[in-house]
Amino acid sequence: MAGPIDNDRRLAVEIAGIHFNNPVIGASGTFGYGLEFAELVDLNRLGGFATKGLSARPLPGNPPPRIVETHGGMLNAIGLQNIGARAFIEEKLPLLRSYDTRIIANVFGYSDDDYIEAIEILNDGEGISAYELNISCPNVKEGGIVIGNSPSSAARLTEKAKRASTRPLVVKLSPNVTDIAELARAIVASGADCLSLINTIVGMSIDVNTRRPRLSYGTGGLSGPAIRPIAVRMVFEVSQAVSVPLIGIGGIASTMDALEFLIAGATAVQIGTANYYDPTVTMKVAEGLSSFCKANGIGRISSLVGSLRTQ
Amino acid sequence: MAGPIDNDRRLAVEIAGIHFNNPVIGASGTFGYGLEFAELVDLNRLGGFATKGLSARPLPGNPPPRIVETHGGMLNAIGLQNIGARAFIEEKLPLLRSYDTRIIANVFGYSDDDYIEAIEILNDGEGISAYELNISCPNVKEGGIVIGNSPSSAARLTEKAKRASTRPLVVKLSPNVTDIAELARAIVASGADCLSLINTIVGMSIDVNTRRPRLSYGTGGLSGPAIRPIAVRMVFEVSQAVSVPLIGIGGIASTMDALEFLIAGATAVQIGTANYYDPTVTMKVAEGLSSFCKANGIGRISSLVGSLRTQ
Amino acid sequence: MIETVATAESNRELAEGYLLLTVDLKDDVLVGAGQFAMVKPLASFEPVLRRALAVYRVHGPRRVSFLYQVIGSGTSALARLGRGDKVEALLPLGNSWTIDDQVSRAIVVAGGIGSASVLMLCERLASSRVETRVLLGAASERVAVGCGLEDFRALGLPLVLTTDDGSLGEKGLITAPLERELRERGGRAATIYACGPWAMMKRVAEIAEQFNTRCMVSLEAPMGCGFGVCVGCVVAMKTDKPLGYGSYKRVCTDGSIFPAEAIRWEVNAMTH
Amino acid sequence: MIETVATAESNRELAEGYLLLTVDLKDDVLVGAGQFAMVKPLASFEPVLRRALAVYRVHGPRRVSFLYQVIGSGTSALARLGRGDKVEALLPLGNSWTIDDQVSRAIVVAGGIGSASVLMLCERLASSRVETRVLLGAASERVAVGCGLEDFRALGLPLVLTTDDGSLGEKGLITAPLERELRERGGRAATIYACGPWAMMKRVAEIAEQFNTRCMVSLEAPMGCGFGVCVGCVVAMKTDKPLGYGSYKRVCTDGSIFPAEAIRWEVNAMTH
Ligand SMILES: Cc1cc2nc3c(=O)[nH]c(=O)nc-3n(C[C@H](O)[C@H](O)[C@H](O)COP(=O)(O)OP(=O)(O)OC[C@H]3O[C@@H](n4cnc5c(N)ncnc54)[C@H](O)[C@@H]3O)c2cc1C
Ligand SMILES: Cc1cc2nc3c(=O)[nH]c(=O)nc-3n(C[C@H](O)[C@H](O)[C@H](O)COP(=O)(O)OP(=O)(O)OC[C@H]3O[C@@H](n4cnc5c(N)ncnc54)[C@H](O)[C@@H]3O)c2cc1C
Ligand SMILES: Cc1cc2nc3c(=O)[nH]c(=O)nc-3n(C[C@H](O)[C@H](O)[C@H](O)COP(=O)(O)O)c2cc1C
Ligand SMILES: Cc1cc2nc3c(=O)[nH]c(=O)nc-3n(C[C@H](O)[C@H](O)[C@H](O)COP(=O)(O)O)c2cc1C
Ligand code: FES
Ligand code: FES
Repeated sequence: MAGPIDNDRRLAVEIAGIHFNNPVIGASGTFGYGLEFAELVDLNRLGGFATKGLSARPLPGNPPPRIVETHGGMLNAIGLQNIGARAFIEEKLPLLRSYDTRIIANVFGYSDDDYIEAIEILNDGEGISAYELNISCPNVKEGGIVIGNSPSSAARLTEKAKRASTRPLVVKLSPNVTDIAELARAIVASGADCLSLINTIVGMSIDVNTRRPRLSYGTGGLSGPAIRPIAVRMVFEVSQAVSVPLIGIGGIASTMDALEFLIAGATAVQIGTANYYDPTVTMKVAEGLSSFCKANGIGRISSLVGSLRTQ
Repeated sequence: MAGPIDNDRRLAVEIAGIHFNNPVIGASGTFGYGLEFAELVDLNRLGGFATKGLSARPLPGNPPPRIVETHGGMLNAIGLQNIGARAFIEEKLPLLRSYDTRIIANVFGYSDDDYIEAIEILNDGEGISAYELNISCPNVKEGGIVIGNSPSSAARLTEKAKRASTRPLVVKLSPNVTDIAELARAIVASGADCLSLINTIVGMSIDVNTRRPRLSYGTGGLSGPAIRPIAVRMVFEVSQAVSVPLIGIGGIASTMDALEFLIAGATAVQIGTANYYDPTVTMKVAEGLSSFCKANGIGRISSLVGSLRTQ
Repeated sequence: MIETVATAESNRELAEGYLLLTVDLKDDVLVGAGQFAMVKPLASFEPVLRRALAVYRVHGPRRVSFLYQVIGSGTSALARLGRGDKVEALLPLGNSWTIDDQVSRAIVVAGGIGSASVLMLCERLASSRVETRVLLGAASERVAVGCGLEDFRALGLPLVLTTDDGSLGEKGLITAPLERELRERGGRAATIYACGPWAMMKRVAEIAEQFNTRCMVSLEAPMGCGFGVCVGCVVAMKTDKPLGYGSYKRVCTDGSIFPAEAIRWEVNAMTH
Repeated sequence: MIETVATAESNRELAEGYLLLTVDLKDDVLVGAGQFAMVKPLASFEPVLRRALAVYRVHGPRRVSFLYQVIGSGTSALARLGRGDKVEALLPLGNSWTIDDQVSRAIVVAGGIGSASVLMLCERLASSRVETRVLLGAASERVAVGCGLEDFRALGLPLVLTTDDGSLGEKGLITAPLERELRERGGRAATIYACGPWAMMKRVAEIAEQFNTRCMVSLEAPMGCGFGVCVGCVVAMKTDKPLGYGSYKRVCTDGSIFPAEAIRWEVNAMTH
């Protein structure tokens, strides 16, 4: 598990004034509250992680079945079961502060007010580096994607959230749109400091024998390697449309996958589903990036960001 | 290769007055001009097939590389290389007429006029059962998705095409939209007799070593098992929004996959990418559907269409 | 819990469609009876997710075996493993069967491959002073053999067998002898340990309630991660405030073993 | 062209990373020198596409072998095949090497695993009255062995070898001896048959043009189907009306063998 990366300065990146040891971040909903991984990975070796979506009040989530596997990925409709912003501050943050890793609080609400309320609670939490506004969760009847698929409502909420927030604001984009560049522009114009993308793509799987959806919620969000090419394309499109830093997400499972996103225009990456089937993947990728820099004489990984050659 | 399906009346379906021996259709761009498969599958055992996109004049297509494999699928940016509507009528149709299978001419153009011109040429072609308007190809700078991602321009072209066409009109939907149900409604309101969905999803793959896109065109269309859950969801959404028959497409590689689409609301299915890595898959699925009906005492496969149980 | 790359020592077919996979681990593990692992052949791309398998037996700090039924792509991939092949594994996971002082008389009920998670429990009961009876139900004699029949016989505990087709033991469901036993000898003093398909667990829970018998069940749910982070493997719990937070618990970390009376059985946790 | 499920008869490693797969087919096939097959282990889900492999040798109407280098997931999956395992195969595909009356002196040039598509051509030349010289280039002696060195030696044809590291034969690229041969003996009367990576084919084409030597090349391109329907495997052709219809031809069906002078070499057909 030892590796040079503790002090591999080449991997350091900065987003909205926040320093990350490296560009590898655990994705929301796949990294729990971070502590679940302490036994498996050295959190100090990661750039950081995004918490499970936190709401003002705890949420029970959707009835089972909540997940179903598909070719190259999985569908989920967890429905944002979470302990709530307050419990996160009281039960998790104190333990997390001992690590040298950036904590991004992923925020969710059913309405604009819910989001703001959650942010105001989290503002008291010491040790949170930034907020990630989850306006792209496809598994809820209100909030999430309902807000995030419309540039106008997304912009409206972003503006309110930015005002309420004492910390840099990352807004997480829904891929379920016709023009993600337009959506990105509207959100950046309303004050987002950074954009993360993509969240899951709405999908459905049917049990032919019962003729019912395999998920109790009906539809679910598709994640995993299957969606990577779509995510890379969207990161590139958005990088051409806005100038704030981007966090690339979608099917990343290896060092090469992560590099694709950096070259496409992402300053950092989040790894999601791969954590489930390869729990130490974040650390492996961080070490892999370090080796890649060494092998290719790259002084700063950030020099790769947006380096895609198009003719 | 013998099977009961020649005379398995249970599998017969009708779309816009056209009789199909069974609901299994080869998808455009993956079934050539049909004849390429004559050596491998008995075309009389299929419901039919859709030709490679035909334009008024032959098209050279995009420079290589045109395809790249991804997890669970592939990206393509062929750029609609095709022999042209006239050559299809003169060189292919005469040979195809000897088969008892439905021929769907997939039509493409860079502009409304191009589409209409192609349709007018094809109107002379004897043996074509219907047209499939490809307003969802992502690999061209004009036409295709440029028209198909906008309900208004899609509706405008559908109306013109319907007027010009002497045959039933199938319109093929782009999945690269926020609200596919809205798009479907607009197109049906303008006279489409049937909708087929989905076409490919825009994606990108980057060669980390050269820092260039793996496709010369830059982006490409994602197809294969990876996109199936997205396609099933969209077919279900559209089935709830319009009343014309639907043809389900996206990652179908087995009998069970095909059944998912029927249950979701498709009257027939098209099989695409799977033809590449399993050239006899269409025939296998047709036979599989026959066995399924037998095993489950289903008198008419059409009774399964839209039979999804949601609570 | 350790993340390790194990090496297949053997992967033997006990009966058609049922294999016993024994692996050597790189590090020591301490596995409790009823705990499980998430496993997958090394560097295999499809399916992407690991599979949950109960630890069937522990042969030493670094050698364990799994007994599994071939169902679909994941278990088929495992079935192709040969001696020396590598397996990614995360273990041990979930809670364990507990034999506390309250347990004076134990009834172990396993349906089909559910047997895999109770063999170690039976071993511990056999070496305890607890009066134990083991009830194994299977579709047929072949399946019973595949589910480790010989290993259970070797324990020397009183064994009751049922098969759906009557090819071995009594014809019918395993819940029949369970009910008979409780009716004849009363349920209060007994403790039921059960593992099997959802429908069977539900029925066992009903019977336990009817006879006021303490009952622990090991449940199955589709698992994304196996260690508590995806929250995909939940079962519905009986709570005072229905649909409030806490209505759902994770099978992988809050279970897989639960007191039967805590579960809302009308909500099936399985996809199929 | 037949679609069949073949059975692996053997899958032997000739050198690290280079294997010889011999399969038995269910039906007869007639394979021409230079033709290829699209293959994939039966019921394997990832990668999804089949892989293009030249038919290295024909041992009878129903037994052929493939010589392949392990590159990524697809060839790795093939490398795991054992005796008796099933392989999905579509063959024979593409055109064949032609030895017409114009050919009096043949120079066969192969780079690396490109050797796989010329062994049968060499066999036919050896049994003809055509004066033949075989030029094999490889990275090292190990690679040369992996690319079938012994099989080529066994043909008894004059053999020139080069390796990048000089571990076998002359140090350097195979194009050096080719150029020398044409300079010394003149190119007009000769015919070059070449197969290897794009860069090498491009260089061979330049040399052939320089010495007015007839030259046929077997090309590689990423393939979706292998039988002409995806139009994904194209190479750019020299045409009077650039970018008109016909500017691109399919390697799988219009090739894989093309006259070198017909190709627009500045347009690389390979993804990597
Ligand atoms: C805690 C626990 C312990 C288990 N112990 C054993 C054991 O010791 N021996 C054994 O044979 N089986 C055991 N199972 C069941 C085993 O995990 C499934 O049979 C296996 O996941 C099937 O995968 P597949 O790809 O072969 O089947 P598929 O049907 O192709 O799987 C499709 C998807 O459904 C999931 N799935 C299918 N069946 C089950 C199931 N019964 N439980 C959970 N997920 C399922 C798979 O993980 C996969 O994601 C256990 C399950 C759990 C939850
Ligand atoms: C007509 C033809 C004949 C061939 N004959 C042989 C042979 O006899 N022996 C042999 O070892 N190789 C041969 N090749 C090359 C072989 O097809 C590739 O090495 C193989 O596809 C690599 O797959 P992979 O998954 O191992 O590698 P990866 O790099 O993981 O493959 C990624 C993708 O790129 C494609 N790809 C990668 N390299 C090539 C290549 N060189 N040519 C075409 N597609 C490629 C793969 O098909 C896959 O879709 C031939 C190629 C062609 C076109
Ligand atoms: C089970 C599951 C739960 C998730 N929960 C959240 C969440 O609470 N908030 C959020 O913003 N994204 C959530 N996501 C989305 C991921 O953070 C990520 O954007 C998506 O899965 C794509 O990345 P991947 O392919 O690497 O998983 C979740 C994803 C999964 C699979
Ligand atoms: C190489 C390739 C070429 C295609 N060409 C066309 C085309 O000409 N016209 C069209 O409407 N769709 C075209 N398609 C889209 C398919 O018809 C189908 O909609 C899509 O691939 C999804 O189905 P699948 O996952 O089964 O392949 C093409 C797809 C591929 C992979
Ligand atoms: S399987 Fe992921 S939380 Fe239980
Ligand atoms: S590989 Fe499909 S056309 Fe050549």
